Amino acid sequence: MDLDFTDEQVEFRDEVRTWLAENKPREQRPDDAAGIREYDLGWQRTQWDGGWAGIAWPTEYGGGGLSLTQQLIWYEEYAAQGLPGIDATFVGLNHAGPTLMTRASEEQRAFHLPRILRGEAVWCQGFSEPDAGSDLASLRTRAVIDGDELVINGQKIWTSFANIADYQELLVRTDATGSKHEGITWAICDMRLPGIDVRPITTIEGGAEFCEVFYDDVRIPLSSVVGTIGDGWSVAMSTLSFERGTAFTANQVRLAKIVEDLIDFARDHLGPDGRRPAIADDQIARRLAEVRAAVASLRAMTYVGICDAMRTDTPGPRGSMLKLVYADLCKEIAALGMDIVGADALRRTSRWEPNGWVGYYYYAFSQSIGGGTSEIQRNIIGERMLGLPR
Amino acid sequence: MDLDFTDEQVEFRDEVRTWLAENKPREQRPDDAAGIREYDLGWQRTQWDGGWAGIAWPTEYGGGGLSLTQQLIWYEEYAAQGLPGIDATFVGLNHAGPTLMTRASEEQRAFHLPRILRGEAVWCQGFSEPDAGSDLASLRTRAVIDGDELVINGQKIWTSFANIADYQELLVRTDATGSKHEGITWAICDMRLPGIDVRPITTIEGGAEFCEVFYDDVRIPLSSVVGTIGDGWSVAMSTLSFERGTAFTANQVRLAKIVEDLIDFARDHLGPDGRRPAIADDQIARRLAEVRAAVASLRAMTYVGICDAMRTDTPGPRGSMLKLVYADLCKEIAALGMDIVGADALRRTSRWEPNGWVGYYYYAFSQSIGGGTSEIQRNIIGERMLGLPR
Amino acid sequence: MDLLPSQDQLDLIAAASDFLESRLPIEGIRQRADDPSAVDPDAWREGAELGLLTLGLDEEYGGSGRLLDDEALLFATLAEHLAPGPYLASTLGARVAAQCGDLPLATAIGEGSTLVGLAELRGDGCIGPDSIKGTFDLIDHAGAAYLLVASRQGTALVRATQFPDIGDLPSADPGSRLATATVDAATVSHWLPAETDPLWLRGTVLAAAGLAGLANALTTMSTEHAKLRVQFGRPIGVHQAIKHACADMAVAADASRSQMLFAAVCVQSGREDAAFQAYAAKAVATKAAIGNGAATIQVHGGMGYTYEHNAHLYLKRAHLLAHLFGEPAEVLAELLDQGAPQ
Amino acid sequence: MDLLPSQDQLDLIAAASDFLESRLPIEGIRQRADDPSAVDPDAWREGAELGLLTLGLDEEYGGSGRLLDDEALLFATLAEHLAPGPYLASTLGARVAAQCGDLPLATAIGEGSTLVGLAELRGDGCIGPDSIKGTFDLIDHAGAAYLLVASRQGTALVRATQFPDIGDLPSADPGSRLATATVDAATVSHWLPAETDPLWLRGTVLAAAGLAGLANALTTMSTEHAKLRVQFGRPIGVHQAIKHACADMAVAADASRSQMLFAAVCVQSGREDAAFQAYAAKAVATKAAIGNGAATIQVHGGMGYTYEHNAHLYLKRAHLLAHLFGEPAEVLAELLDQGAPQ
Repeated sequence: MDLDFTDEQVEFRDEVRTWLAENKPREQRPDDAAGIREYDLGWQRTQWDGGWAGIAWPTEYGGGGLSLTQQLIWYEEYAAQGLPGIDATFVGLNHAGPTLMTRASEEQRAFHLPRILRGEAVWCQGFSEPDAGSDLASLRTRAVIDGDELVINGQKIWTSFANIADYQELLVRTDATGSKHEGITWAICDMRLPGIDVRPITTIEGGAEFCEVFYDDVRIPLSSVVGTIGDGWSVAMSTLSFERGTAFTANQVRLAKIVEDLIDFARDHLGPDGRRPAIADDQIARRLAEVRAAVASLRAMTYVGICDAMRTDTPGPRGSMLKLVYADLCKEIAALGMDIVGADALRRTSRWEPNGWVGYYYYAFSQSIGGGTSEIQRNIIGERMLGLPR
Repeated sequence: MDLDFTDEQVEFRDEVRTWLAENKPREQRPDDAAGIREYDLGWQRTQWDGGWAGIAWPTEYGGGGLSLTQQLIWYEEYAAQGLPGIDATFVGLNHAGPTLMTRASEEQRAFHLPRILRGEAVWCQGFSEPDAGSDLASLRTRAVIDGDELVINGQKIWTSFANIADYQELLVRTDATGSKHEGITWAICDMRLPGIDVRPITTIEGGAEFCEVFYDDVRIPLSSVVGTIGDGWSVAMSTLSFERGTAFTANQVRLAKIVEDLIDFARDHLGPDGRRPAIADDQIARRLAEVRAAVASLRAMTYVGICDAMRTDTPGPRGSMLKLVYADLCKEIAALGMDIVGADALRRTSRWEPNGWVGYYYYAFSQSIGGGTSEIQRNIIGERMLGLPR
Repeated sequence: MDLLPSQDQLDLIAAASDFLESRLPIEGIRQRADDPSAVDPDAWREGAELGLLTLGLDEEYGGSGRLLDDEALLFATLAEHLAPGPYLASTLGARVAAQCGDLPLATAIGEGSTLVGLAELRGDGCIGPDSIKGTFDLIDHAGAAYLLVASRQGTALVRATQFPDIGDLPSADPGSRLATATVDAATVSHWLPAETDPLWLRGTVLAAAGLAGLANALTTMSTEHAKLRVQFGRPIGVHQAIKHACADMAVAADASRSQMLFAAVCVQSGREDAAFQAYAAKAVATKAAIGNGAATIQVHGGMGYTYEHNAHLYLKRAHLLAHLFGEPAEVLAELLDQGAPQ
Repeated sequence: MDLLPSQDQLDLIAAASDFLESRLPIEGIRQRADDPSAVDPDAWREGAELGLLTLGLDEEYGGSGRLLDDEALLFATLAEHLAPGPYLASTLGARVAAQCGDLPLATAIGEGSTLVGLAELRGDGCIGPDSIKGTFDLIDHAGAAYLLVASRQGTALVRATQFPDIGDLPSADPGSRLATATVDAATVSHWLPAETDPLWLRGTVLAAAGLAGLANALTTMSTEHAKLRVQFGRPIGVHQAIKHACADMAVAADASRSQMLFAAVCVQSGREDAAFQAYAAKAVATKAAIGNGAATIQVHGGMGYTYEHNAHLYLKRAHLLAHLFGEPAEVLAELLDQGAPQ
């Protein structure tokens, strides 16, 4: 075993590091929807111009075709330089794009893939519904075939960036007679079509990262269906399994930085006794040490996972372990942050501001819910990894 | 609301306190089976002679017929004077006796109840089996009717004091053809019958409180059946619901004493830094404070439960809450004890010796298992108290 | 001995609940979120007329002369409905005024025409019979003529005008308003020493009662959701991950409610271990309310993460109450310092 | 970069497992429980012949010259089988002898003819190049000619005869033997300073590896039981209370295994953050092993509470390892003192 990079990998890392340092956006990311769209697409265009767009994409689709180790390096460097994680180009690059590569027609790919890579289109996801959360396949947004169009009626929820997206990967029910996994269709939805109403959802942290999307007789051409009518569940499942890759590394690097920030904060902030700095409190110090160790082990787990993926090339349920640990850790760090903050817990902050621990605390609740609840992850680990009965 | 006792209750308390102080056994309780039998029966005889035997039993059966508040007072005083909890007379007084009163024949009652009260007989319980733990009704110890006898073959487990008991409340399967709750029979088993083999079980703490009991063609007269053949489940269920009464108060008083002992220990014992006493460690101090508060709230819960029982006269699922909290607390206190003990955790101790925290730690694991696991208690609370679906 | 609410007390809770549901629905918190005050003045006065501020006040001061356990039950009910406004500070404020013999002020507070906000000392400072000094968090000071400043030694009423340069701060709890002010030597207008009346312990018990009420409401909210929310063809409450979470919430809520009632009786009757019992109530209820708040968000999934859902309002109120009448770590230290309970 | 065992390493684990299963079955711990030594001398020598004590020792000293990650994998395997005896102290002892140039001693330890027990300083004292002083816990000292005494500054070998008045103590772990001895100034026979070889960190990593092995074996034990144990007509593993407990165990085991391998590579290669990674490995693995031990007893119900079941043997071994190479609280303090990891 070793943690060493080969000479070429070291060279690659230096190249990435230098390029990122020279080209990463320097301005503060705007807060408003239009500003975010412009900023994120601009950064994507910069990456395209620099030859770094779609690092995980095969070269045949214009991507970087990087190896897993190179992706790991890219994401570590990316996060280490403070670049934000969830941006408007994420769904297109890591979700919709890969699905299109696997399941879309030649025309669909030719039209959409370059637009994603070049930073010309923002994608969003339209999977969850108010009554279809953990039980995604019970979705009810209805699509009726009318001539060469699908007519959509219903509602989606938890759609990030729906308000600035050009396209949506949309799951609809085209047949309600069979089992719930049958009769689902995966379609590309142009977000500017008439009948689409996007409403932002305010979260408990106060931000509005998510939207509800309402569909009132929205007409999508049948040519926008990916795969075949009724085969959408298998298309969607291929998307989900693609999602859990090396990109996770960036989360882990960011989390490590959050812990180091919290340690620094605990040195400066008065502790519970009002006399010594928080870090001098035995309990706070130990809890800080524990999360620091836990984040280190999450990194090791991520590395092991990537080494595993290099050998076997199948993602497997390890992604659920990483997600579960990550969620637990975020919440543990957030709760610790609140305890260090002390009576300042009464003041609303945003996790984006320096020492915005109160905001981070409320934000962290999303981590064990979104993208599959921790309960679902534990089921997956128990059943698929350990072979426990359902 | 008030916590006051009436004048008569205060008088009663003083009477109990004085009598216990004057009459409680002064010798150390022996370790060996025969010694324990003699000691516990002797103490029961003392209580009988003093007029204190069977405080919860109706006077018609020779008991004290005390009110719930009087029982509460008795158990509080009992525990406060350091008298041990689980003794060899417990099953007879709080379990078998009450069942016999409700379901046994005139002859059975006339024979057994006085013997229990007077400290002439030790009873044990024969419910659990290796494959019937949480799922008690799946028991398989078989009884075949042969003339006027039941012929028993099978095995019971977790039987406290089987090695010194005279009688056992024994659940056997007389009919395996119906549903599992049918075909169970409740019988009085004389523990000196031929074919009974009792083997002690060593626990992880090192003690041997429990036994396995093996039955090889054991012949019990049909006259020893309580209730009717096949009706044993309903007889057993009446036992179980009787068990959760005021006696719990004593547990809570003892637990409070354990916490105070641990606080004292933390004042004397060096803490994790090897320089200050453990109680000067912020984390240990806060954890001590938390368990102290939690034990206080358990006491308040117990009082509320008894007030509730005084009004409604039905035990209800509150007993599950008390048991759950108690088990969690024992384990929390035990884990805290181990952390205070530090490197002395390497030394085996018994919970009966002063500062036997290592022993207490291993003992505490039994609390969330025996008498219904904490998982089962959470099911009961969720389903019977909160009305959640099964 | 009796630790269950009497019929009288049940009637009281029912009346308060009715009023709160009809006049102070939780939705009002969101509607007033951008208003400088969390309090609807009309509803405040109506609540005062109903006696919400004077339950424990002696009858000669216009109160109902009820005991602390009644007040505790009321404060649990107020919290269950997330009633906004300085009920705690005003209730205690009326008591200070009354005990200081200031009938007009006690009456004005009790009638709801004079509001009392809460000032919590943060960091070093001093709170004495004549003056106070330090940096204070002001909670719901908008429209308040006085601020209540409590310490273990005694409790002061200080005119709001004595706090210069009040700086509004964004409040994490949308149902409360927060501000900060630093005073060099503000004059105390009324002072009630702890020996006369242990107001710090009363405040502790009432904060604990509020937290217990939150823990209870959260249990109910989660349990109802677990029964109704269907996923994979069954209510999510069939799954132990949800069922056991609800069971744990119920236990935590019961523990905190039992202990705060026990503590209320102890403080009321001046039992020797009253301080221990009050601190224990606060510690247990703080853990229950915050734990149940977190669990409720998780049980509700995405829905629980939205501003539109009530779960976070309860959690945020829990964090607010946790920092009143002693920081959580302080409360633990105090209760460990006490002798063994009776 | 590669953090997965090679085929070579898998073969090594398989060979060790085979040997341990056949020659050191766990039942042996109970059989020897009343024996002054936990070690079966024949099995010890056979294990030595197989190279269990000399995997990381240079070939010139009769070792296999393998790296620390191999040793870590071996120690995880030893722990998974609860192998009794001073493997840790003897492995490190051979290394001290070798680095001090004492070929005969290194060989004798490696061949299994000379045993090295572990002495852990408890409380004040000192461990220096010439002498040691203080009260020590002796772990598996029976039959040992030397005791290994480690500190962050360096590691000593001290002749067993230097420890007067050794008092046997009842060991909580039935698979180990415990004693105590106080020495005023025992002479050090071999001293290996940390600058030459960071033995403290190696010991930390190997203790972490053992803990990770325990955590892993406990996960397997619980999972198998959850599949086989039927109650209410279904395997108990269908219930989330059990299923999720097993999932959490698996995650804790994976985290501790990943981190201890990561740390092994860091210590081996002398990476700047090696100390941090080693302490993190110990901290994470301690929590995992003790947590999984407790959960395993609960998953097994009454069965898990018996001496006859293996669960408690794992839990007790976990508590033993937790107190070697730094107390848990010390390890946390040390790791917080380190700079941010690379």
